[in-house]
Amino acid sequence: MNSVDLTVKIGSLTLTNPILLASGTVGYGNEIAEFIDLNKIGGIVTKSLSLKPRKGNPPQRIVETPSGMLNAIGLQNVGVEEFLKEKIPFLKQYDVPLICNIAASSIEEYVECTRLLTTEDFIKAFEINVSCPNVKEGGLQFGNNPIAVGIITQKVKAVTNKPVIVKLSPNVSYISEFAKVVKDNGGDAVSAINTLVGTSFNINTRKPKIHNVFGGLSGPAIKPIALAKVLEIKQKVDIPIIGIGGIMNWKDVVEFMIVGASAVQIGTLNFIDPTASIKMIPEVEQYCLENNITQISELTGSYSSQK
Amino acid sequence: MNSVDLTVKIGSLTLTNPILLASGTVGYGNEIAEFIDLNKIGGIVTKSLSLKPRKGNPPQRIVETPSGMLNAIGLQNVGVEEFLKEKIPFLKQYDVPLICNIAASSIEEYVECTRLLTTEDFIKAFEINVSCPNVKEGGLQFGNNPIAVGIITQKVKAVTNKPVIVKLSPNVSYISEFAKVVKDNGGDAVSAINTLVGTSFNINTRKPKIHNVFGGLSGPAIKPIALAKVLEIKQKVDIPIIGIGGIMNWKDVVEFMIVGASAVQIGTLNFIDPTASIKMIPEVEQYCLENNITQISELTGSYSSQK
Amino acid sequence: MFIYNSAIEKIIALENNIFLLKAHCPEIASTIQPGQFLNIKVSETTFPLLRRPFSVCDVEGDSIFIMFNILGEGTKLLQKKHIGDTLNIIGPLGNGFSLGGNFETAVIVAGGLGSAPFPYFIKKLNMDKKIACFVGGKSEHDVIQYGMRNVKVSTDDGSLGFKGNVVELLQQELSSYEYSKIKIFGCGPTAMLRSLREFTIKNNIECEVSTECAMACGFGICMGCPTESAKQNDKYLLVCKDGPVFNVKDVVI
Amino acid sequence: MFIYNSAIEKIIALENNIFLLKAHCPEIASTIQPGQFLNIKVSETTFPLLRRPFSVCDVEGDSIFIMFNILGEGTKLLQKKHIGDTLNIIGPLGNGFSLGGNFETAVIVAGGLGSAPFPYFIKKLNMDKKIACFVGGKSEHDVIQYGMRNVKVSTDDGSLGFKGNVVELLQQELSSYEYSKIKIFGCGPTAMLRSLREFTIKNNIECEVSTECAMACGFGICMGCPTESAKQNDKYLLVCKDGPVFNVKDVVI
Ligand SMILES: Cc1cc2nc3c(=O)[nH]c(=O)nc-3n(C[C@H](O)[C@H](O)[C@H](O)COP(=O)(O)OP(=O)(O)OC[C@H]3O[C@@H](n4cnc5c(N)ncnc54)[C@H](O)[C@@H]3O)c2cc1C
Ligand SMILES: Cc1cc2nc3c(=O)[nH]c(=O)nc-3n(C[C@H](O)[C@H](O)[C@H](O)COP(=O)(O)OP(=O)(O)OC[C@H]3O[C@@H](n4cnc5c(N)ncnc54)[C@H](O)[C@@H]3O)c2cc1C
Ligand SMILES: Cc1cc2nc3c(=O)[nH]c(=O)nc-3n(C[C@H](O)[C@H](O)[C@H](O)COP(=O)(O)O)c2cc1C
Ligand SMILES: Cc1cc2nc3c(=O)[nH]c(=O)nc-3n(C[C@H](O)[C@H](O)[C@H](O)COP(=O)(O)O)c2cc1C
Ligand code: FES
Ligand code: FES
Repeated sequence: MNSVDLTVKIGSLTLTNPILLASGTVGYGNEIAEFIDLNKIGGIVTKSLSLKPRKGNPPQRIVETPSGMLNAIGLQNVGVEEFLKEKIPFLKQYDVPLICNIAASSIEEYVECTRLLTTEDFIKAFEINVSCPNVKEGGLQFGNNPIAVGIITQKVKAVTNKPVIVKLSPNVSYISEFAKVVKDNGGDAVSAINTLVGTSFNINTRKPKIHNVFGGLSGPAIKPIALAKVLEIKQKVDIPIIGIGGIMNWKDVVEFMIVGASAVQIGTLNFIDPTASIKMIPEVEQYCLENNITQISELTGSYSSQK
Repeated sequence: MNSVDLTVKIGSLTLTNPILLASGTVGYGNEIAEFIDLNKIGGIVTKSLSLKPRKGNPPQRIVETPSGMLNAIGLQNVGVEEFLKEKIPFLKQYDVPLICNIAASSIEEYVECTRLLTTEDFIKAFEINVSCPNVKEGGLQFGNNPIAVGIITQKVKAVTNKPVIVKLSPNVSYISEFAKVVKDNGGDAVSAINTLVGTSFNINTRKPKIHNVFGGLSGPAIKPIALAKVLEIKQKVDIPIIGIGGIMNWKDVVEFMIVGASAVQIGTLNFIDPTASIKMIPEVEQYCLENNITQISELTGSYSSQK
Repeated sequence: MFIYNSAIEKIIALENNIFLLKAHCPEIASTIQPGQFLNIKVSETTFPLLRRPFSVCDVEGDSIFIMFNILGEGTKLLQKKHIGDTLNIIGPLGNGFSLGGNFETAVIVAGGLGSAPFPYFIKKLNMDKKIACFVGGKSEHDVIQYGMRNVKVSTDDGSLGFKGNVVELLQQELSSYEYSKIKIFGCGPTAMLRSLREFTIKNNIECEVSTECAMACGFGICMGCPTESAKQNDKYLLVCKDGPVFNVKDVVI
Repeated sequence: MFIYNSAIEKIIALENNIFLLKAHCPEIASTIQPGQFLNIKVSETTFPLLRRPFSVCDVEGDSIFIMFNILGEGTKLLQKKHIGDTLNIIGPLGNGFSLGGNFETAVIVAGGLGSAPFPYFIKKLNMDKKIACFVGGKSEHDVIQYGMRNVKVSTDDGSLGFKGNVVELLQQELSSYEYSKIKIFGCGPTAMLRSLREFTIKNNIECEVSTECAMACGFGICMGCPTESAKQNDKYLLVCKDGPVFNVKDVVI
């Protein structure tokens, strides 16, 4: 029987397979490790880290919607220092690429976080979250401002040799404009997409169901939008894309790769079936076998324009 | 027993109740009239009309997604002339406010359509569709360009005394910016939202499932996003809003009104249950009774900011 | 057109993972014509969101039958239903097959699930007509003869009957008929309908086909189901309203 | 923690629209503790998308029981299941009630569906403990005494037992106990837990409560279920991992 080479490259980062666990949907790996063998997954992206610990938003933080969910966690995290001291040792037991996701409220904080984290060899790349819809500081929303995204990319790149992936917001007119800015400023890849801004109200109390009023929509409901954003980037900018949004099974993984993703991240699905990510790997491999794909990257952007 | 006054006003347009049928989801009224009494509905918005008939996109035009659907009809319509000659006579049998939705590929065409239609007394208002994601002419996408939206609003207003409602695209960074432009240029109201850009691919053929590649996402999947867009407009711009997106029942109608809608439109639901729109009217009335609301407009924007 | 909740009376498993579902819907049962279809909501939730179209397969008193196989989520849910569960059904929809006309023999050509509309068609066909059925499938397991009469079978792999596709079988067998005295009624995969169209137009044989297409509403309000017209180049026909049964000469397949 | 498809063995309708569901899950049954919970996928589709958390109500051999009422879409689907249908279940989750300790009497305080975790708690409580149950509801129909022992009842409308809320009843009845020899175990609506907390802290009575909160994952990865800590002001506790059972002194309710 033939075999398929599942390894993918995102800049200088090599992953044994294209299936990663998305930021904010696996904490720091401890709990999900009770369900799956972390050695087998393509990579883990940490919950967004900030320089200092963050308490996050008061409850209620989540609400279910048709085939989706809204969250406004508010970037609750232990901060860079405790992460390095308390959280990384657990992850070091595994042979799995660790990508640190960083969220910050100033350009300086992005740089400082990266500088502190890059010295840790176990961290293989950074994902810069410029797109969290649930935290706004001083009215700034970096993710909607191409100039800010450019500066952040450039300054973060300047303090690390590791690949820098910028996680883009879908809440913009043209996401490819942002992907272009990332590329032009030396970014190695983009992740698309973060959650879409949404809300939900209780009609009896007339209060928002989520304390933060607005939350981020994720899950299968957003998959068609996420695919369109990945395709838009693929058609306009030559940069590796990590596809994210509503992936529920191996078919969705393949669909994201066909429209342009080099790798994908599994988010909300981890809450519903924490074992699903691992199970997809042989299924994607089987698809490749059946379709005469020997190196999985052949799938990336392999859509047919013929009608 | 008390009764509730369900009439709402959108500029100079008075509707007997806030529940309208959305453009593109009831054709020109003929077929749905077999299921419901059109006299009872708050208003009907026609399929988008253009100056000349349009054939629309080749099949496949629709695809189902989790709790949603993508469409790329491509504005198939009979054109203004045939509409006036062949379609309006049927609608004139009913005592129902008719809103003509206009889609065009140039500013002049918007103006010309309005000029031709405004002489027909039975037409009570115009909804200007600047936001169809499925038709781009010469690369122009009016809905993403505030300047174009301003000019269209102003020029259409100049040729009609009837209320002009501009239907906004959700595929932009800040929808409230567009609502402001509409207001500043004399528009009477905005409709929010049109569909979100999405896509879907067949993983075996690697071809897009929809011939047009990109389609517009509608249905309950998008409701949280639509609510957030309505709330964003309500918080920033003082203009009547017609709420649209994923409404499936009377509770959704109330939710849209709470976040700021003066009226709502029912779209995709007409395909699933063509009788649903009518059934909601007494249910919304019952909610008002139970909540001591005597005039339904009290609901509009009545959300509580208290946490 | 009616819309209502209809109680499931029976779900019968035929061979080869084909199912017959019987539902109680008097208004539809008493008005529906062979070749017309129903648009069915298979769940009460938003998943799947859209209705699923099914041809009427048969009518018995106040009840209708549909025939289906498990293809995706919708039909999977349908098969798992229990007696007494309700389905929300809209129907009758579209235009059915012609039951009368100047022909002596109705020649039925069905590929795979394309057999679905014919049991009822055969039941309702004018008494003076003769019937010949040609039923094809990829292999033995895909040949559905339920409710058919005077059947000849083809399979692509030769596992049953004639080896080849059903239109090839038809061409071979049809030599024994006078072309002007027959009318062909076809339903099946697009490729089959396409070659059926070519063959019948070339030989000037009357032919009606039932076509399929992704649908949202099923009754003409979404414009989601266009099919190219053979007559008017500037306008599409709608499968749900102008079809699903067309004279082959009116459409491009 | 285990995750697997578990077959439904029984769905029992108790009075007042309360249901007991029995499912076969040996691994969970043999390890779960009273007060711990299960996170259950009630459909195989994306609607509803998220799992639904339920306390373990009882354990019998290889099977677990949950108790529920029909609240929304999820519990509606659950009630409609048939014997033999499977549910995907994750469990045991969270921390349960203390079964031992320096108390003589376990005083159970339950409001409405808050009765759910106690049948199993009562079964597993150390043999040397006495039990007193206080069960409240808005009216007669909301009082769930299933699996309870030595019960006193309250209703807000006085339709059954003491007229008033269950914490008022508790305060009245508790005078006959020595506070240092009892421990209170509470589960029910937030308002009830809040007044229970106030009362027990003021009177220095040991008390554990089971809390509820909207959840996505149920096992600590989404950070969706924070609850204010009474000790650390800069950090939330997670209901699913640090709870759902807390010592009242540790949380702000
Ligand atoms: C007029 C008409 C009559 C039909 N009669 C029958 C019948 O009698 N028996 C039968 O088994 N099937 C029939 N079909 C096809 C049937 O509607 C599809 O098999 C069914 O919708 C599949 O649903 P699913 O959820 O199981 O599959 P999925 O693949 O999960 O469906 C996904 C989507 O694709 C659409 N779709 C999938 N296959 C088709 C298809 N072949 N044609 C149109 N849309 C499709 C569905 O409507 C749905 O929106 C008919 C279709 C039409 C248009
Ligand atoms: C640890 C824990 C144990 C529980 N034990 C039981 C039990 O033994 N028996 C029982 O009947 N119920 C129990 N509940 C509550 C139960 O989870 C909800 O009643 C159920 O999720 C309602 O689902 P639904 O789809 O029917 O309602 P919907 O209102 O349609 O649910 C919509 C959403 O709100 C959430 N939700 C609704 N009510 C609650 C609530 N009270 N707490 C948390 N989330 C909620 C749901 O999870 C879902 O995401 C428990 C909850 C928790 C957190
Ligand atoms: C509960 C929750 C928390 C999240 N937290 C973060 C985060 O801290 N940083 C980040 O970049 N993305 C975060 N995300 C976004 C996800 O990483 C992902 O981009 C998004 O959920 C879409 O993917 P999905 O549909 O597969 O969930 C979060 C998502 C969820 C649902
Ligand atoms: C099949 C289909 C066709 C549509 N055609 C139009 C159109 O011609 N003009 C327009 O302004 N909006 C059109 N819309 C958008 C709807 O009017 C509505 O804004 C959108 O579907 C969101 O509402 P819903 O989720 O209730 O469907 C169309 C939507 C659908 C699903
Ligand atoms: S399916 Fe809607 S118009 Fe035909
Ligand atoms: S429910 Fe996910 S962390 Fe508690």
